Formats: sequence, structure tokens, C-alpha cells
Amino acid sequence: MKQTVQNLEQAYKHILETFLHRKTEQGLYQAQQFSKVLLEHQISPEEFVSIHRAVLEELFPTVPDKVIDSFDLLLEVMMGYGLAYREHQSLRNRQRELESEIDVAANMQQTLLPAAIPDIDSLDIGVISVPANKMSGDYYNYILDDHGCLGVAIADIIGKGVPAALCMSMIKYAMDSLPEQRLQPGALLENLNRVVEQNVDDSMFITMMYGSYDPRTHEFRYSGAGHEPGFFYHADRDEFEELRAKGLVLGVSRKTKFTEYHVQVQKGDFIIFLSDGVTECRVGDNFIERSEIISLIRKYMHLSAQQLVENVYQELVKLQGFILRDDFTLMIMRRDV
Amino acid sequence: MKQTVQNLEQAYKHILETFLHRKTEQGLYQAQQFSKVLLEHQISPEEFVSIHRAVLEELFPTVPDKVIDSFDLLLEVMMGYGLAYREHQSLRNRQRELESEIDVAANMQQTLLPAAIPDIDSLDIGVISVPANKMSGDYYNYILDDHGCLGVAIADIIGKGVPAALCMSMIKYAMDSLPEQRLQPGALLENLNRVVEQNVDDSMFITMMYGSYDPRTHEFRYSGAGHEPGFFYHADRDEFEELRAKGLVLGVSRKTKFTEYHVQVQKGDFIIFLSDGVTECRVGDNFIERSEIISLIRKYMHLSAQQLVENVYQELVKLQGFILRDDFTLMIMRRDV
Amino acid sequence: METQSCVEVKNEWGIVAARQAGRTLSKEIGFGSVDQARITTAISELARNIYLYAKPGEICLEVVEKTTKTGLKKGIQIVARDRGPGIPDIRQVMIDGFTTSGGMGAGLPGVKRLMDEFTIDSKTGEGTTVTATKWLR
Amino acid sequence: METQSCVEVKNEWGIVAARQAGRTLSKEIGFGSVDQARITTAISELARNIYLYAKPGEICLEVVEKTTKTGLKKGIQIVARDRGPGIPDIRQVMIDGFTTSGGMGAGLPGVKRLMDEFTIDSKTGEGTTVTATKWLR
Ligand SMILES: [Mn+2]
Ligand SMILES: [Mn+2]
Ligand SMILES: [Mn+2]
Ligand SMILES: [Mn+2]
Repeated sequence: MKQTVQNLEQAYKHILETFLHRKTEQGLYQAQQFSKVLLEHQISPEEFVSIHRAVLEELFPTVPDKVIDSFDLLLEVMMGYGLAYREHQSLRNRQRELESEIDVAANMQQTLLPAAIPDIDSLDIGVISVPANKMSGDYYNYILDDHGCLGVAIADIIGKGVPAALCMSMIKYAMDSLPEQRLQPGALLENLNRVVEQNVDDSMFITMMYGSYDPRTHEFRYSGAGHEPGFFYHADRDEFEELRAKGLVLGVSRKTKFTEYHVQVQKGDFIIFLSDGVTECRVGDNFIERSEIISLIRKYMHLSAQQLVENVYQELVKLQGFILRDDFTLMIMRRDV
Repeated sequence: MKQTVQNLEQAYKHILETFLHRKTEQGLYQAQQFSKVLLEHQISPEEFVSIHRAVLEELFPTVPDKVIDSFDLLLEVMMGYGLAYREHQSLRNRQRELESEIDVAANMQQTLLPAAIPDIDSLDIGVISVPANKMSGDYYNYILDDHGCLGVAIADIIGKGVPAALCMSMIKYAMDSLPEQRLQPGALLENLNRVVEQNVDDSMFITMMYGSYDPRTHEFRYSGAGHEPGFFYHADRDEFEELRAKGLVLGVSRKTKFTEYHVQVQKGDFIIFLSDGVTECRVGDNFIERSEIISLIRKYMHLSAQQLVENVYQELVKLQGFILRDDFTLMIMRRDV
Repeated sequence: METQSCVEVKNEWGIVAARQAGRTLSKEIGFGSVDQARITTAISELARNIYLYAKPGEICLEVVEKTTKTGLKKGIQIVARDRGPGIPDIRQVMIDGFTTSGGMGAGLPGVKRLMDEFTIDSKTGEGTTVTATKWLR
Repeated sequence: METQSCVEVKNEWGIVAARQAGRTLSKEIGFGSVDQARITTAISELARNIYLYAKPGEICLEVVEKTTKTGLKKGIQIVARDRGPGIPDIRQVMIDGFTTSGGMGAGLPGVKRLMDEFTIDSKTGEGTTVTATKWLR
């Protein structure tokens, strides 16, 4: 340590001498590079000020005492920055620890999501789900039953990060224990609502949309719990329609009932489920319009379902300067035969 | 901002003038207080160096140019600390956000633990569970069945913090769904083991001890999965015995079998369950001995069960300078009639 | 003074030249010495990124203006442009970047904190463009 | 020089006196000027805590020695003692304390970082004792 400080002092003396000789930008650039070396060696700022004073005294033995004395005060003030600097180092360590904990937890969370998109003859399915931070409060699931019927869920926990993730694991285990209701969207939401109401803090709510698709009849039935409306695309008319489902968010009242809706899916039609992280993309101070989302979907709807959602995401994340303010989930199911 | 800097410059000029006049400790103390004001106003260190230079030039118009020029270099190097300082501020914001997220999650986690200690005529029960950080990887539970029989669980997830908490919520939901095995410790662990094996990452293990107490026969049956041994206190002989239960930790192999042990509990006897956070208390470079834990228990065993565990905890946490290195859980069940 | 002036960065001399250009221009615009140092540091970090990971590239400087409630405001705009490997995950770089950690884009969060406005565009295999502006207060 | 010298802290003059005593003693022991400033800052923070939340209290300073592999080592030990309200949750104070957040014990993590050794004992309603040592390198 003492050795390092002495070497750094020598190096700094050289840089200062050269600089004072011809005051070039080159000299200042060297000073900046030198500051990186100081930080690498974890030299605190008060230590550096003391180095500067020592070098100054060496180079200018005739500097008035008062000027040298003024460095006592500079150094004393610098102690405050020194404390902040030390706190910074320990914060950084704690932060790295926390972040790596959260990395592990985020990985665990990934295992709560379906490992693969189910393979259904008549449907082309695509999904993208990106957390705003490392852990997500958006959840989605696909459930395939013995008759080839598909259940599709999307949920958004109000709140982000770690608490949302804990909540999401509950939703997942609760859905796993409700195999009977997989084809009855309304009944499924009613059951989930009871679990949420009992287990989750009053400040925590979950919005959800659940649908079931029967590939034999091409009927899609769905119910919603306060969730962001999706879209339904009619291929024959080349038109988008809002996919709304009235219903209170989960966890508010034990006795909520959920209306079941249904729609007939024709060849080329598609269903879009999304979370409000998609529609509440902020560009500058404005939210993006739902009509702009539709334009983006149109732009890429000649592609496969998976490519479609990925391209829409890419455009939206770029629009926001690569910072997501909310978890982002976009799902599409298109009937292609 | 400009205004603030000018005011601070005036204040600093006054402090420096006074200090140079009579170089007292009083002046340096004022400088330290001044540094707190700078930090409160989020003045970066390069800004402060520039203030120092301006004041110096004002006070000593005859200072050689080279000395003043040297401040260009000082300021340039200080930019590096300035960057670290700004990073510190944003780290701190991110940290506060994370910490408050984790506070919420830690609260949610508390709701996974039993709300109250069950009230059983013949048993005096006490428990303390303190996480090393905010979230715990230790878990305990009491389950009371219709016949007044008590199930007691203690578990330790290998790993701490957020991932451990996610894992713990799984254990809780899994236990809730196994009502039939509550009085069969071996069978219960076998079932839990399957759940853990299927759902949890390979790097994650859980040690556990589960016991059931029948207040009609005063028989205690228990099984363990690689968990820290507890203690059994024989009142008649005034002796402590290790409460060991052989068994592989949960999540290693799908087919693990767990031996069931049993012991007859006499009046005044008690059972201690603990996590390795209790026995691996570190004092300086040494771990505390299990015999020292026994001495501490003896010291407080004239008190109620709850007071006993709380006092033992207080002594152990103080021994470690109030820093816990692992989650700490200590449970006692004493037959008092 | 309305035209852009660019400095090519292919070695450390380029970094120094870009710094020098930035310091001179920011002084002309009327920035104080601390802000001059900040702008120069931002340029230096951007130029060093090019030099280390994506040379050759260029740093272009321009005087910019905008009208605000209190009248016309002047500022300096820095554009750093390269045809290097690009940044595969910009979100990663902007979220976590620690000042002292190495690698392409390591200094970007610092640059963002030194300047008032900051945008980045990057495509893997095609290069990166960073635009940063600081306004006179 | 083996005996403890104590300064009473009941107003800001006490803080300054404790600082002065610390600076003088650490200079005598042979600490360099930066370490002198660090030791003084640690004393200042401890004394200020007493002054703000638990006055009157005292700061005691002592020259301490220990034998290491490389021979005898000298150091300075600071003991800050008060009969104030005590710190209800020491773990909280030592884990989170941010330099600029207020309240009893706010500066303690900073003191710990400035010194080599640090222990604290506190009982609600009875007071707090902090002991911190720095060794000559
Ligand atoms: Mn959400
Ligand atoms: Mn959302
Ligand atoms: Mn653990
Ligand atoms: Mn443990």
C-alpha cells in the first residue's frame, strides 16, 4: 500500500511536471487516465489530494505557506467525499451480491414459465415476455389437455420485481392444482381469485386473461379479470377488433364472478394477448396509442407468429431508448389451417 | 444551482480565510461540517475543487500561475472521482428501490410462517426465527390436526436471500397440499422430496426435520433430511441428548427413503429443533461449540419456552457483533404437564 | 460555427484531438471550466471506446440551439460514430454499467450522467452511434 | 503516554477538543497526515453523535500496542461512551446506514470504514459504547 502510494506519487509528479511545462490537452488526457489507475487501486480522494500537495511542495519549494496550508482544509473537506467513496465501494459489493441473488431468482422464475410453445396443428403461436428489471411480474402459461385443447393465460401482478415474483409463483402453483377448470375460463378465474384473496396482501392485485381454444371447433372462449384488452384480427375483413372481457381484478372481493365470452376463429384470424407494458410504452412524455400497436402488428403480420412478436418488441424497446418501464408480454395465436 | 454554488463559494471563502488566519482545529471542524453541506447539495468533487481554486485566486492574487495551473490537473483527476460519485448516487437510488422491494417481499414471506404458536394443553412452545438478511431461507411450520396432534417442521434452504425465499414459498404450498401425511414424518418428507426434486434447480438443496407429537400418548415421531441435529432434554437425568435423524437432503435423488424415529416424552422433557445458523455462530474465527449452545439453554431453561429461545438468541447475536452470517431458527417444545 | 466538425479516432492522438476540439468549442459557447472538463471527459470516454473496441470511428461536434421559455439556449452536441462490432445488449450496458468495469460501452452510463441528453443506436456487426448534448444553463 | 485521556462532550466545543486531542495523539504515534485526518474524522463523527443524541458523553483516547509477526505495532484506540437512549436495533444501523441519513448512529458505518477495528455495545435506555482502533502500518 505504502509502496503503491509512493509509485503513484512519482507517476503523478511526472504528469504534473510535463503538464505545467507546456499545458497541453495531452497532459490532461494523461491525468484522466491516471485517475482510472487511482480508482483501480482504490485510492480514496483524500489520499489523492495529499499526493497532489506533496508533489506541489516538491516542485515549488517557494510556494507561500498559506497556499500549502489551504490544502489542510481541502483535504478535510475531501474526507466527506472519501466517506461517500468508501460507502460507494461497500454499496457496490452489497449491490453485486443482491444482483447475483436476483439473477439466481430470475432463473428460478424462468422455470415457472412453460419451457416450450405447444405444438398444435392448426395454430401458429408466438410469445415474448421481457421483464422491466430482472424479475418479472408478468406471467403467461399454456396448458394442453388430453383432447388437444389449449388453455392460454396471461397475468400481470400490480407491482414489479421481487414481491411480484413471489406472487407469481403462487399463481403458478395454484393453477397447477386446478386441472378441472382448464377449459372453463370463468370458473378458473373464480378459483384463482379465491386463492389470491386468501394468500396475498391487500395492496397486491393481479389482472389476468384466460382463454381456451378448441382446435376441433375453432372456438375460442375467454374471460378477463381487469386485464388490458387484447386484439382479435378478422382476416376476411382485414380488421382489428378489441378483445375485451369485463371482470374485477383478482384479489379484491372473494365473490367476484367472471363472464365468459366466445368468438369463432376463421382461417387467418388471430388473437393477441398483451400486458399493459406493451400499450403503456412511453415515448418521451407520451404513451403510445393502441392504434400504433396495431400498425406495428400490421407491419410484421406477414411473418411467423414468433417473428411477429419479436419484431414488434424490438421496435417498441428502441422507441423507448432501451429502457422498459414495465414488464412486457405479447402473445399471438393465429389459425393457419 | 448557479446560485447555490456562489453561496457555497462565499461560505468556503470565509472558512478558508478564518482557518489560514489562525490554523485551529475549530476551522477544520467547520470544513468537515461544510463537506456535509456539499454532499447534501449533491455538489460533485470536481465542482468543489473548482470552488477551492476560485477562492484561492481571490485570496492570493499573487500565487504563481503554475500553482493555479496545477489545479487544472487536480480537477481533471477529480473528474474520475466525480464519475464514481455520480455512480454512487444512482447506485444508491437503485439500492433503495431494491431494498424497498425486498422489504415488501420479506413481509409477504412472513405471511408464509404460522401466524401464532398453537395452543396445546401439555406443551409449552417457543420459537424465534431471524433472517441473516431481510429475506429468510429458514422455514418453520406448525400444523394442528383435528385430534389435537401437532406437526412441527423446520427447514433450511441452502442458499440465502431472494432465491431461497422463492424456494421456501414452494415448500409452503407443497406442504399445504399434503394433508394426509401430517402425522407420518417419513412419508411427508418423501413427498416433499419429490416436489423439490422436480421443481428446483440442481444447485439448490433443502435440509429439513419434521416431527409429530401426539398429546394423548406423548409420543414424538420424527424424520430428518440432512438437517442439523436437534436436542432432547431428559428431565429425570438432567441430561441433553443429540436428536439425530439420518436421511439425504431434499432434492438430490427422487427415491430417497426417510427413517422414522420415535421417543417418549416425559414431564419436563423438551425437544429442540434448530437450524445451522444457531450452531455455526462464528465468534472471531471460531465456530461456537454445540456444548456452548447447551450451556446457554441451561442458563435460561427456568424461563418460559418463548423467553428461553429469545434469550439464547440475544446472547448469540451479541457474541457475533450483531451480524448474523446465516439465518437463525430455534424452536422448543416442552412437556409441562 | 453551425457546421459540424469531425475528428477521426484511430489511435490515442485521435482521442486527444477530439478532447481538444471539445474543450475549445465548449469554451467558445461559454461553458465554465468545470463544465468544460465534464464535456471533455464525456468526449474522452466515447473516443476511448472507439479506440479500444471499434476503431476507426469519428467524433463530431456541433453547436446546437433550442428555444425555451426563457429564450434561446445554446448547447454542444457530441456524436460518436463507429462501424465496429456494435453492442449486442444495450439495455445491459445502460442498466448495470459500472465505471470501472471493462468492455465495449463500459463508460456509457458515466457519459449519460455527465451530459443532459443521451441517445444510442447500435446494430450488431454494423456499428454504434451515440449522440449526447449538454445545454448551457 | 499509557494512560487514557478523556474529553467530555456536551457541546460543539467538546467535539473540537476531542478532534484536537485525536489529531495530536495520532501525530505523536507517527500517523501520516491523511491517516491523522481519518482518525480525526472518526472521532468527530462519534463525538457529534454524542452531541446530537446522547450528551453528555465522553471520548477517551489511548495508545495501544500489539505484537505481530513483524514485531510490535502501535495504534490509537478511541472509546466513545454515553448514557444516552441507546440504539434499539444495532443490526439495522450497521447494515444500512447511509452517510447522509440522519439519526442516532448514522455515521457509524463510516467510522467503521475509516478504522481497522470496531465494536459497539448498546442497551436501550442505558447508553452506547463504541470502541475503534487504528493501527500504524
Ligand atoms: Mn406488473
Ligand atoms: Mn404491467
Ligand atoms: Mn439457509
Ligand atoms: Mn443455514
